[in-house]
Amino acid sequence: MSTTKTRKRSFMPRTFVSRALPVAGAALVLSACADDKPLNTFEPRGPRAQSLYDLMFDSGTWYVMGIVFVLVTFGGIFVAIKNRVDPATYDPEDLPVQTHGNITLEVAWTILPAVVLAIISVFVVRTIFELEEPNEPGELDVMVIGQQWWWEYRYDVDGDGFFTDGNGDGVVDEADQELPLEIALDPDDVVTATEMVIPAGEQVDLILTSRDVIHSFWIPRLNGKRDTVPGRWHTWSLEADEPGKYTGWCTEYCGLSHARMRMSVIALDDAEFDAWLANQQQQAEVPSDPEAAAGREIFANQCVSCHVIDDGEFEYPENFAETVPLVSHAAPNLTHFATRSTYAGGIFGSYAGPGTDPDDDALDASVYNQLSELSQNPDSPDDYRWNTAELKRWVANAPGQKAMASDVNPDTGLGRGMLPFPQLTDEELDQVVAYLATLD
Amino acid sequence: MAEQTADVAAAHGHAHDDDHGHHPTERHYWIIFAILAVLTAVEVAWSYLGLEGVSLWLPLLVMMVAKFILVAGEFMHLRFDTKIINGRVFTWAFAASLLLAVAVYFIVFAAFDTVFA
Amino acid sequence: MTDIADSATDVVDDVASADDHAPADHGHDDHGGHHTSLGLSNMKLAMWLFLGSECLLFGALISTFLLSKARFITELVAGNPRVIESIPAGLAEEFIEAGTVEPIYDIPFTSGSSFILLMSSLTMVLAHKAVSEDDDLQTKIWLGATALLGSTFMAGQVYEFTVFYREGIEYGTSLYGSAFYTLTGFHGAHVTGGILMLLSLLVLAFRGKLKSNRAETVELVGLYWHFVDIVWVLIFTIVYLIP
Amino acid sequence: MAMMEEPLALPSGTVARSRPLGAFSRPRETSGLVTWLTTVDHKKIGIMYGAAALFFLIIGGIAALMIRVQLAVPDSEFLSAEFYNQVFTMHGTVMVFLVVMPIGAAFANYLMPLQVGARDVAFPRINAFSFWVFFFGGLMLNTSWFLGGGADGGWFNYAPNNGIAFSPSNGIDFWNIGLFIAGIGSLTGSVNLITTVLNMRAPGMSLMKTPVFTWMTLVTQFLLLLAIPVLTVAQILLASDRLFGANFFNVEQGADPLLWQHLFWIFGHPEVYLMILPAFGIVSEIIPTFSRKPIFGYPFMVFSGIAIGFMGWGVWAHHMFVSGIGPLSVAAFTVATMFIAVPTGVKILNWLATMWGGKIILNTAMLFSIALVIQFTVGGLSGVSHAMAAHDTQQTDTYYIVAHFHYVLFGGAFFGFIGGMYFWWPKAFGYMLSERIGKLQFWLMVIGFNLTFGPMHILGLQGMPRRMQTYSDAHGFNFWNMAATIGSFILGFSTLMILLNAFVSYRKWVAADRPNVGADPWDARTLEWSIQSPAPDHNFDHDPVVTSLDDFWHRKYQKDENGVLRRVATGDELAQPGNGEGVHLPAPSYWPIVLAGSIPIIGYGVIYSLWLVIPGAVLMMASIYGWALEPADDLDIDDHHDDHAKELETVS
Repeated sequence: MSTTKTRKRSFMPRTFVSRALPVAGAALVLSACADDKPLNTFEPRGPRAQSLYDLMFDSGTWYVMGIVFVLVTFGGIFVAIKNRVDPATYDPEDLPVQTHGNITLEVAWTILPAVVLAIISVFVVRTIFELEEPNEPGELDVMVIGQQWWWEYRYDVDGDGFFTDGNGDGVVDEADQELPLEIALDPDDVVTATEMVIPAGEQVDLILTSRDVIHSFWIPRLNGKRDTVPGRWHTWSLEADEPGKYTGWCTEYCGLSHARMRMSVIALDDAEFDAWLANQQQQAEVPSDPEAAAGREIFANQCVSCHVIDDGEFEYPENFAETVPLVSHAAPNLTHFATRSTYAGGIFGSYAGPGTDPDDDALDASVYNQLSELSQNPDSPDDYRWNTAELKRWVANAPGQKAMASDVNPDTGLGRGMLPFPQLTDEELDQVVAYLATLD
Repeated sequence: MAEQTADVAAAHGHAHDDDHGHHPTERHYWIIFAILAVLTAVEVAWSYLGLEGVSLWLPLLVMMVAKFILVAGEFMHLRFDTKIINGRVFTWAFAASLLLAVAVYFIVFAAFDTVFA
Repeated sequence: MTDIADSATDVVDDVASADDHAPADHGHDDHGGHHTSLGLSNMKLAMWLFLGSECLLFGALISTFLLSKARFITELVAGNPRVIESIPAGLAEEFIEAGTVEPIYDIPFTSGSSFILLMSSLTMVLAHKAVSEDDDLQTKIWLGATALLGSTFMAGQVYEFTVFYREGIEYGTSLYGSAFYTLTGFHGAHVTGGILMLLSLLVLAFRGKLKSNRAETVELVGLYWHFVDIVWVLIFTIVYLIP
Repeated sequence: MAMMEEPLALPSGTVARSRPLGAFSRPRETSGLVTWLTTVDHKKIGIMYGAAALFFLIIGGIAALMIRVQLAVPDSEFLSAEFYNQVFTMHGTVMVFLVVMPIGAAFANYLMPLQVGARDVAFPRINAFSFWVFFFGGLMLNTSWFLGGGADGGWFNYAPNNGIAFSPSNGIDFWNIGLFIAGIGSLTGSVNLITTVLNMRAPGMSLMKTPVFTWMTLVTQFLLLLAIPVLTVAQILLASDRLFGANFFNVEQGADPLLWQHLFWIFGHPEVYLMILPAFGIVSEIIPTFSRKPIFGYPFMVFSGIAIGFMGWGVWAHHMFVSGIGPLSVAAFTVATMFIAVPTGVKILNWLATMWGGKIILNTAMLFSIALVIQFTVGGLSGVSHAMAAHDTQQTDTYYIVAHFHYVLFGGAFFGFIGGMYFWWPKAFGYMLSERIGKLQFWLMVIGFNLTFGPMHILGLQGMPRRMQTYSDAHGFNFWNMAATIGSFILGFSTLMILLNAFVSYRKWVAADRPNVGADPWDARTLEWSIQSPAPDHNFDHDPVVTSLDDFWHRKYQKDENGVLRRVATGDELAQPGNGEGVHLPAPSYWPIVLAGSIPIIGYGVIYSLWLVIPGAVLMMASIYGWALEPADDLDIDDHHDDHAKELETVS
């Protein structure tokens, strides 16, 4: 009856299926475990990421998934091959047993998965609530503010919870969420961008929000992601077991340069972190070197309508008045620019040298605080140097280096990226970059 | 085959009556309307009593639902919806959607913490 | 936007009510009447399905309104300067004090227009009854009355909008304004669509074309009309009466 | 049964006299373009849905290949960030709304009325309108390519990134209005098809005797009916914000951007199921046919489909596990989402059980169906890992998600659709597709598909976020991205082989001067095989009378005195001859396409100039009245069916 025109038995490459699948499976496991992937989710380096990793194993989910996959795949292929008939010679009256169903069996395979899933969901729900547990009093809180297309971090160093607990009741609650983003911080607090420096071995709580659109903060090896939503304040946390660099990426699509909104967390040991923090709390110094001083003049003329450098001397536009000394506004705060290893939303390295690729995690955390010194030391064995040429290109024409919508929105006063500065001469660019190099 | 056909015809022959024919009288409609009018008046009066919280909105919601059911049941004839084998089709089609809408949007409110906050 | 939604409604309604030559819909058989699997009219079934769909539509609009209102008031009470700037100076204090937006509603006026719309449901059902009894005069009277009451309601809406507008509640100035006008405007668009259908029926009636064989068309328009009325029952209570 | 015994007014092939209508008389053409533009025949409309979907598939497919070329190597500059964002947004939008959904609609339109033994859908003109309004909405959406660039907000267009401040071009307006218009078509279509399933089944065909595909169509259309309005509201809010200065997503006015996410995903999750369920229905027809067994556990198949449709409404927030909706909501939605795996698992096991102990004919349609079962399982399993909210914080918005939904929508739904095309092609077009090309296509597609999307699981777990215009060498994503790109070209080519096969097979068929294939080339089970191929215009010469599930098959095979199943007749012997004498069919009409055409005019007006709304609205109102007043064309029909015509005379 069948008019199927196949003469030969259909080609069923058992070899392909039976070989390729295990190979693919092995490749998946191997490559997921490979350690040259800085964003690898299978390589937890902190307790939160570890608990997410463990969840899938402890609850048995990966195993259940694996078993079901193998059963359905090979079961399906096996049944298809075993029961196949040759359509050319098949007699339509040669019918198999006409089974209409089997209630017991069907009820069983309705209930069994339900039970398995119920067990799994116990593990999941437990982990969900575990992830929400706040850190101990006295540990660090950092506010993370997403903005097209870079991250700002505000450290509540004095622990008064200024931006987290406006009404001082010791709890982050809805009333605190009404605080405007532009509020100035306490003098002891620190604001920085792109790279978040944290103490290793300590749970750092994050308060996430956004100035414009929804972003998502994700450091895969430390924790999962959470969205930063404008008008909402979300909590999340990070903890790194060991000092090191942990890269991340904005993972909620946020417009034009979403692919270039990257960030990293630098975990330092306690002493290094304290040193870093103490340095960040200082004001920037007004440079004495003539080239850098000239650069500062240019900066004062061209850059302060967006960038903040807190050296106690700059005069800012009026709408900045309430936010100076510390907070960044339309653009990153550059007070300690030269202490950061990356800029421009974490896509360029401020320094060249071992492990300074912004997307790589190879940077040795122990040199992090010395990057500026090492770069200025011609005898530095590690050969770190200030990335002058790239920085000049960036200052001269940022939109040429990174897609941006640089026009300033007249309503919000926010640009969505840095303007090009074609009016700056090569010499002036050198001066600006020399000035930036002094901001350590 | 003929036998089968007959069976099927019998099976199919159910519920040929549409809902025409047992519509209520004109007077009935006026009575329903009077009830609706009274309910509306009570609603408005209730909102002027200066009550707050549950004692304000619960009775108002109850009266709202009562009006809803009266209009749908009497004016839209759901009360006279033809009953066929598995139930009243129009009522189900409408009530299911309505309940779905209520449930879904209630969950949205819950997710926004505006109900339970 | 409302034009399109309105037209979508029209399409579904007008078109459904006229499209009676689906092949299975001709009752040319021994028994007469419609013969379908469920023994129900296709068009009535379709109309009820459409109304079910509308439940989700208005549910979303009402939810949006309530959420927007809640957020708007929270921001007001919290003293968010941007939100306060967005409403007229005189009203802002009033809002903050009351913690609500209720003061701008004119409840007696809206109660009146709600009553009018409710009444139009009565006249609608009487029109249907009249047409199924081939009572031409009453058909015309009740259809006309329904259209008239609907139009009166719409006139009231327009009046209310202008009052609000003059008080400074504009579409674009605040979250509350956007939500309020969108919800009530959408309902108004549905009413307008219904009025157009009623007028079309009225034309048919005056041309002597609205006999009992078309009672179902009238009933379909009636179902739509009652549904729009029901939505107003919800809006009146939820939006106006419960602050 | 009387429902099929229609007024026997028109000898088939003869065209009725049409009454002059002022604007249009009913079209009289019997061939050529106009018959397609004005048809109200559900089969032609189904084919047009399919053709339109393939047209949009090419657009979406080119976008897909552009994405893959861009990502083949790190730091690629093939596409600019701006254009890349448009390309991936439009790829997702076009594939979801203009390819997968309409292919589902194509099968539903073509097959469902045949499967329930109806002569057409309940409202044929509305059916035509649904198609045209979908098609024009889709075209309008795609005109954005030439009018300032496509939408660039991602296919779910999260607020406030979809606002005018962050996406100043008109791309998102086109996305918004175009999909709004297409949504009108989905909505009217769903009302129409639900009415058809519920109310126009053949005599004796109770709901529990309807084929699984028809059941899945019913569930799908209910999902559409109730989900589309939620999207519509979201689109209205967005359009109000973008075009009329409203504040629904204006954070500065206290708005909460999560409102968009809730509304979108309340629609979006049922949407996911309404894309996959038609394919489930298709393989539920193919697998029993080529296993030579009835479907295993028919009631479970039906109820699990209903359960999937129902549960699809309670899980939307699993798209928002990282949106910050609070641990309680997350936990609740986790548990709800987990249990959706139960009914889907039942389906998969029941398909396997159907094959178990069968006599399996491994032709192309069957191969695609088996591939669906396996590949959908992979997608379902990764879905379970997403449902685990805590772990999902590592997976969401990475390529692991991309892999997941392509395994569901391409490896699942689309494989099912291609299988369905091989299965029903002879019914629709009267000739067989080549099995040789078909099997080649199958294997190329399986290889291409798994090579494209399999590596994305790995990439995602390695931390590659989705919607990335580029990545860096240091991320270590190079190898698998290149593999996926190579796979995507194999996949792209193999997908187009369905067209190649249609063309080559047709040429060969014609060259060999073969007659139309018989009514029942596969020895199949459901009513559509009891009529000639291609299906005649009037479908059934007389009402099929149904006594059981798979009634047609039971008429072919009956037990002999020993209780052994014997074939008592072949399908071709039982098939209706298709002469259709005296069957009255609804006449074609210009109004559906005219009415549908008026709506995009309003759409452009809303975007560019409200003045343009006026001619659009006038045309629309005119079409509505023209439609309502259009006479039934057959003057021989007595009584009230004619009064449209009379009424028209008086009115005009």
